[in-house]
Amino acid sequence: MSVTVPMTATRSAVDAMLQVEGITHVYGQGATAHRAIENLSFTVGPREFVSIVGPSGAGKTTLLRILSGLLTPTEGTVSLVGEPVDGVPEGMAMVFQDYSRSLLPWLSIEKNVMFPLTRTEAGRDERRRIARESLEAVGLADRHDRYPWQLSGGMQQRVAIARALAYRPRLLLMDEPFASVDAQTRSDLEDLVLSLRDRYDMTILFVTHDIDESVYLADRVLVLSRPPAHLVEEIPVPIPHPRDQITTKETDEFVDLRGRVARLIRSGGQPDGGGSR
Amino acid sequence: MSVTVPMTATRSAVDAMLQVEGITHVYGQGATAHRAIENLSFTVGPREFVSIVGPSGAGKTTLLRILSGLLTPTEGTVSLVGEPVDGVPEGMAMVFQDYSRSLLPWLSIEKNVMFPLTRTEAGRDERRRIARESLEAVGLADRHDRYPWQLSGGMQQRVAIARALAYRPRLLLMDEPFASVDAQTRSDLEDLVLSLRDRYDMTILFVTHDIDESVYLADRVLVLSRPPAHLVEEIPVPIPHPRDQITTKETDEFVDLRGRVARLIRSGGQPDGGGSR
Amino acid sequence: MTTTEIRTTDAANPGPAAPGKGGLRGTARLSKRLAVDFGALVVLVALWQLATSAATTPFFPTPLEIVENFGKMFFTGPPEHLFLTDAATGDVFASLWRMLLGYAIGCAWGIIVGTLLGRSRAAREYTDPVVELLRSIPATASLPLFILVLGGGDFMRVAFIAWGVSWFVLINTASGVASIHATMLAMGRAFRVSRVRQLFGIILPAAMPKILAGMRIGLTAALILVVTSEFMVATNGIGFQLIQAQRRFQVLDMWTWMLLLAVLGYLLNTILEVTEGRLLAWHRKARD
Amino acid sequence: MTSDVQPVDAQRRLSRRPTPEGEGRGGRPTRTTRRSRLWRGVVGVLALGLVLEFVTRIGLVSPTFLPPFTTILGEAVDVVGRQDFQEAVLSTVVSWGAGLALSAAVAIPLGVVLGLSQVSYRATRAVLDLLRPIPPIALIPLVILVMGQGLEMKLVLVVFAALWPILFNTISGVHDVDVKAKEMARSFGFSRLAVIRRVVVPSAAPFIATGVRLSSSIALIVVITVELIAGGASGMGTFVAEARAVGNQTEVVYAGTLLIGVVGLVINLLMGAAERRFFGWHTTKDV
Amino acid sequence: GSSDDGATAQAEGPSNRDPQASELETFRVANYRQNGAVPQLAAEREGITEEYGISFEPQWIESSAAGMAALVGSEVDATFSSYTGVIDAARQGIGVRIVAELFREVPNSLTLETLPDSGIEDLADLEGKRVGVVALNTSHDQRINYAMLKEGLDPETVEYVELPFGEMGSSLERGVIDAAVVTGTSLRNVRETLSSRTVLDFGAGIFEEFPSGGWIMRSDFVDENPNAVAAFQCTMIKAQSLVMGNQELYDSVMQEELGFDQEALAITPMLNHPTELDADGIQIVADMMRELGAIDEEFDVESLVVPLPDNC
Ligand SMILES: Nc1ncnc2c1ncn2[C@@H]1O[C@H](COP(=O)(O)OP(=O)(O)OP(=O)(O)O)[C@@H](O)[C@H]1O
Ligand SMILES: Nc1ncnc2c1ncn2[C@@H]1O[C@H](COP(=O)(O)OP(=O)(O)OP(=O)(O)O)[C@@H](O)[C@H]1O
Ligand SMILES: O=C([O-])O
Ligand SMILES: [Mg+2]
Ligand SMILES: [Mg+2]
Repeated sequence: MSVTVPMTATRSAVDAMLQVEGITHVYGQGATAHRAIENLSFTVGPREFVSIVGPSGAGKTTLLRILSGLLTPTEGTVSLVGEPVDGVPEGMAMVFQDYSRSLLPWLSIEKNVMFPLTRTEAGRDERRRIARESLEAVGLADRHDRYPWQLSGGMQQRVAIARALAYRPRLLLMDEPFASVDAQTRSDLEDLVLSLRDRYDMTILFVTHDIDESVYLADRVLVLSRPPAHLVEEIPVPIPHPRDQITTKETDEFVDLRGRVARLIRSGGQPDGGGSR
Repeated sequence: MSVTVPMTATRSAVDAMLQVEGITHVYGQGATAHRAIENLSFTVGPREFVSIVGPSGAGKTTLLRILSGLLTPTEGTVSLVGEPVDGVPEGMAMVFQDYSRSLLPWLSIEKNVMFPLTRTEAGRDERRRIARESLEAVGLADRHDRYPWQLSGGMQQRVAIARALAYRPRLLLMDEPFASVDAQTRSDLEDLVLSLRDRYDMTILFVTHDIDESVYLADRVLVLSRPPAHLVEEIPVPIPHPRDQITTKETDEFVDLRGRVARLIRSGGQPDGGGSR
Repeated sequence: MTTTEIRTTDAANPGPAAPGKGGLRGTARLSKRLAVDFGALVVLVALWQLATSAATTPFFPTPLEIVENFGKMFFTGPPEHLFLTDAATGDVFASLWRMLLGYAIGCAWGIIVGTLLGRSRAAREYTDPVVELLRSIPATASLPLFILVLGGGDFMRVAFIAWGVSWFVLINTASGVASIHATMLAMGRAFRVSRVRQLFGIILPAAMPKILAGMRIGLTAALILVVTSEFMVATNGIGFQLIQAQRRFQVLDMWTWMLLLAVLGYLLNTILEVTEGRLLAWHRKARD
Repeated sequence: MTSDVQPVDAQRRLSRRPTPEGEGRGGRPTRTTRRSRLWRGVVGVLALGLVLEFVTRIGLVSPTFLPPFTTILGEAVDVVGRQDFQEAVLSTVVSWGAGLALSAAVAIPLGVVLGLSQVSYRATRAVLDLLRPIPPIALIPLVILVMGQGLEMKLVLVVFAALWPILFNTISGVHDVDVKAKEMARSFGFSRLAVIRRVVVPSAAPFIATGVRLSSSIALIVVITVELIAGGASGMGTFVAEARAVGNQTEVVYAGTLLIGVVGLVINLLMGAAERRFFGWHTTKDV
Repeated sequence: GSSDDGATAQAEGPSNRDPQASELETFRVANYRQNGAVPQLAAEREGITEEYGISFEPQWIESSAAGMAALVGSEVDATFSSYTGVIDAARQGIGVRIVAELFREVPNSLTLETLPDSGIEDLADLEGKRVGVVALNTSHDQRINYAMLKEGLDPETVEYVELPFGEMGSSLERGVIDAAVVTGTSLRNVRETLSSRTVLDFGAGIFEEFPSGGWIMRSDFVDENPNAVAAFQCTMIKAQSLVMGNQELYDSVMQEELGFDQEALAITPMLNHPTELDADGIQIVADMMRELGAIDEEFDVESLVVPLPDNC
């Protein structure tokens, strides 16, 4: 609980925002023990956008839960701006994969979005304004008084995104946030997240199964292996910003990168699969 | 409850498997009433694979719930092989969008898959064999004794798919079944569903947000408008079977079709958007 | 699988997968467990002993006196009766079987009707005021009616207990059944699972945590009700002996009967809890 | 299915849960639904009345000892007008209300703590499980000795009895809270206490409310029973006990018993209405 | 709670107490709402309480055991109780005192009734039968047992069960019990409605003038409020002698205060309200209990009695 994400990223890029060292996680005990993550290490710089891809069940959600301080790893340490994480750090927000269960059914969607804002200094009106703004950004402003169960799956997912955005986190963890959203909305939301990253100096870790998306958004793509997850490769994405949904995806660089990621995933984390190109 | 999907599609292709006529659905009443579907009509032939795409909140889930007999539409009728549907028809299976909530947490995943099989004549061993086979097909055979909450999101979704497949339905309704599954597994599952369609003579309605997927799988793509959903266009996909994840997607025909669908969706259901090509 | 990257940490670190089962550690753990489970109780009883031996009122005998009387009252019978006294066999067993039978019937009835009400709005609307009215009449006040209609025998007592118990189970069952998530129910219907299997395979397991919570409350109620039912037209039973001891100011006996009730309640509840642990293992683990 | 076409707020008020299947497909307009609910309730009560009238008239027992139901109803109307009865009602209701409020104030926080912490649950279990089965009525003479006066004595017994349903339903409700919802709140940096206040308690609230509803009946049962069998108390139970001891007031006894039920009914209906009003979400998340 | 032990000697002597200087203005008194309550009600109506500067706040009880519980818990200051209950309590170390006799049994006031077709003709037929009594281990069941014992019968074979007076009739009719000990309106009801027959009269034969019960107070109360006790005793004695000679007063209290109708009144005889406190007379209750084995040693009633003041 003691670590605070700094409000402005004044440190040099050499300083790690997030440092993951030798993380291993084992679920359960004895015969049914399951080794989800194996000795995973990597570093994320301030304002960096890192995509995480890997096969289903690799341990991506487990990793995000560890980074957010919700789960203590069996082994290894996580540090935020140099200090070990031993609880949920201040200034962090998360979009959960199981979005429908992370919404509170007794609150309207506006109240759901306002929910974490009570922790900020904002007054009630200010909180409502911020919530409306976020709902507007995900295209749900006109539904603000509905309840989660009155929304479609994709809409619920967008509410969860709006809630995280409204919180203005310094560190944003997103677990397949656009899985249930249609292609057009998805493109819009991708660009929205990128622009908010710039506007609010956020550091973002983004789990996705969409390879195009992982490359389009990221400064770096982490490819995880089949379970127990370890790092297969880190692929930097040196495509300049701002990026464009159509033109960027047409560049050779992009096509090349997405090909590399795809092959790495297909090879299921065999290092040779990644190095063959 | 009285309609039965015939076990073999002996009727001519002219006979509709599923006929949807003038369906309108309104949620709620008065000031908060929400018109989800507006006067929707279409027909699905036996053994046909129909993809349904449309913006988030269009009413796709609502539509599937109506087709499955779980929800009675405000207006309009649904007929299965000529008889009106007034309950859940025999021989139909559904993969729910809300997959994590459709699994029974007190049953191992094998038992979850076996759960609906008691309706068939199969004995216990036979049911177990079928369940194992289906879990094998979705890559979860080694986890058969785990419980849903011990699985990752994508794995839970695959359990829900395995359950539907094990049921050997004549009519299969799938609501974004691969949303949480990684790209590789997704490709595999797509091909699996196509092959099972052939093997078991299934008629499949498939809701997805992935345009490539909608075209790759389908014999016809239905594009729904922004809510209240109506039919923007039906796009036949005359690409011959068997299809291939790489070569099929490289054909001009495929690229052309996916472009049409994409533009239709982007235009948000304005008919001109669809006709401009 | 992908062994290439795995460092040889497995052997060095058994991790939480290999819990120590050594004799010493095992004993230590057991005694710690016992300390947690019964520490508070022991401290309270000790305080009680101190307080009552200091005070001189005839109404508060010391726990030791009560326990001694307990042994004398119930376990000084002839060897051929396993040392059980007539009080143990005549009164305690009589009450126990009335209670258990009434409890079983009440639970069954409560679950059946509760499920029905949780499922069908029409049923609920027809019965809501009646259910509320009937369960509003205090059991004690309705005892004379039970005697009037069913006579003064064990049949009446069993019915009376079942009646009282059923409301707790019924209300909790209805509430548990009504709060099952719609998608789960839709799944059962979509696969045309038979109604019977929907009931036993989905509805009851899903509502089980709340049904069992109702059954625990019902168990408490059953003990209270069996005692109450033995206040009238009874010739034996715990309630009968208790009220007689109380009337005749046999304070030590009264405390002894109360201790017996407490012990019985504890035992029965432990049985219920073990059953619950079995039935709800999934629930507990899924929530961890 | 019916719920699909009902306005949300009406649905919340009217029905704990939409009908799962089979009936009223396509739904009914709100006002009709409300009226039908009322109508069905009335039908149910009338049916019960008919059964009672029938039972009391088939000659099972002479009317001297069990008057016809309609006679009892008539007597009930008279009794309601009596000042001593009105005072009795007030006394009973005050004991009930204070006892229930106290029980809730003790049991809800305790239940939350025991529901969240395995250790505290295990540490207190033995004590609670030994105390719980002791019938409150068995405590009457003892409590009279210690407490002396009427209201406090009733309160102690009521709290002792009404604690358990709230406690166990709270524990069970707290156990049941979706981990994902708790994790969400924790991920936003809410303190343990804040998670409890903002997620655990609201999420368990409907079930706690059910516990309160059960306790409300128990509290009434105990108040009445204490009044019935303890000499000193005053209230509706005392009113009936006095009539019972006389021997020529059978109508008054049954009328009093019926009125106790009616007061209980009113209390229950109010509690149910409050439950629906405040925790309607619990039941409307169904499709 | 009280701490005095029932065996110690009596409270203050009669003459040291001033009934005109009661420490207490209002007495909370517990009693059956039956004909036994007439003196208490008449005392207020005829101004006797006023004479001593006191008043009564009645509490109606269902059995004398309830009255004793209320008394011991300081819920009331005085209660009516059968002497059996008092002796039971005193033997358990509860400090209680008898301050006045309330009534002695008269014929046709308290009887054991049975239905005409029950097959019970006399006490001998009671063996193996169920008998309803308002409270167990009181003079009701004990008098039946005693009478049987005197006739050489085995009282052990009778099954006694508890029921309120008001529910005796229906229980007889439904066969829940075979015979019932009833009084007042409940007696009238079973006689009229069920044409019941009397098996034993609790105020006749060997039970003529049987001391049924009296006014009981806590011994600590007696010690602390000697004048109040005197005032209470004087009031009750005066009221009882007033009622005894005045059928008209009796009838009107019965009708107006207790709600008895003409018919009920007709079959409810006036009780015998003593104006003395006769420990020797009451002693026969203790002796009966001893003989029945209800108590395991001799008990001296004298030790419980607070003599009446001589300066009323
Ligand atoms: N509570 C648990 N108990 C036991 N095993 C678990 C638990 N949670 C997750 N696992 C296992 O850990 C592994 C990693 O799960 P995780 O949810 O992190 O995967 P993921 O990479 O997020 O997958 P997906 O893309 O499907 O969401 C899986 O094999 C899963 O079965
Ligand atoms: N129970 C309900 N009450 C009121 N409105 C509802 C309810 N369920 C769905 N809706 C509304 O109906 C519309 C269609 O919902 P539906 O779930 O069918 O959309 P969808 O096309 O499946 O969207 P998605 O792709 O996001 O899953 C949405 O606007 C939604 O808000
Ligand atoms: O109530 C009597 O015990 O007399
Ligand atoms: Mg995941
Ligand atoms: Mg949907």
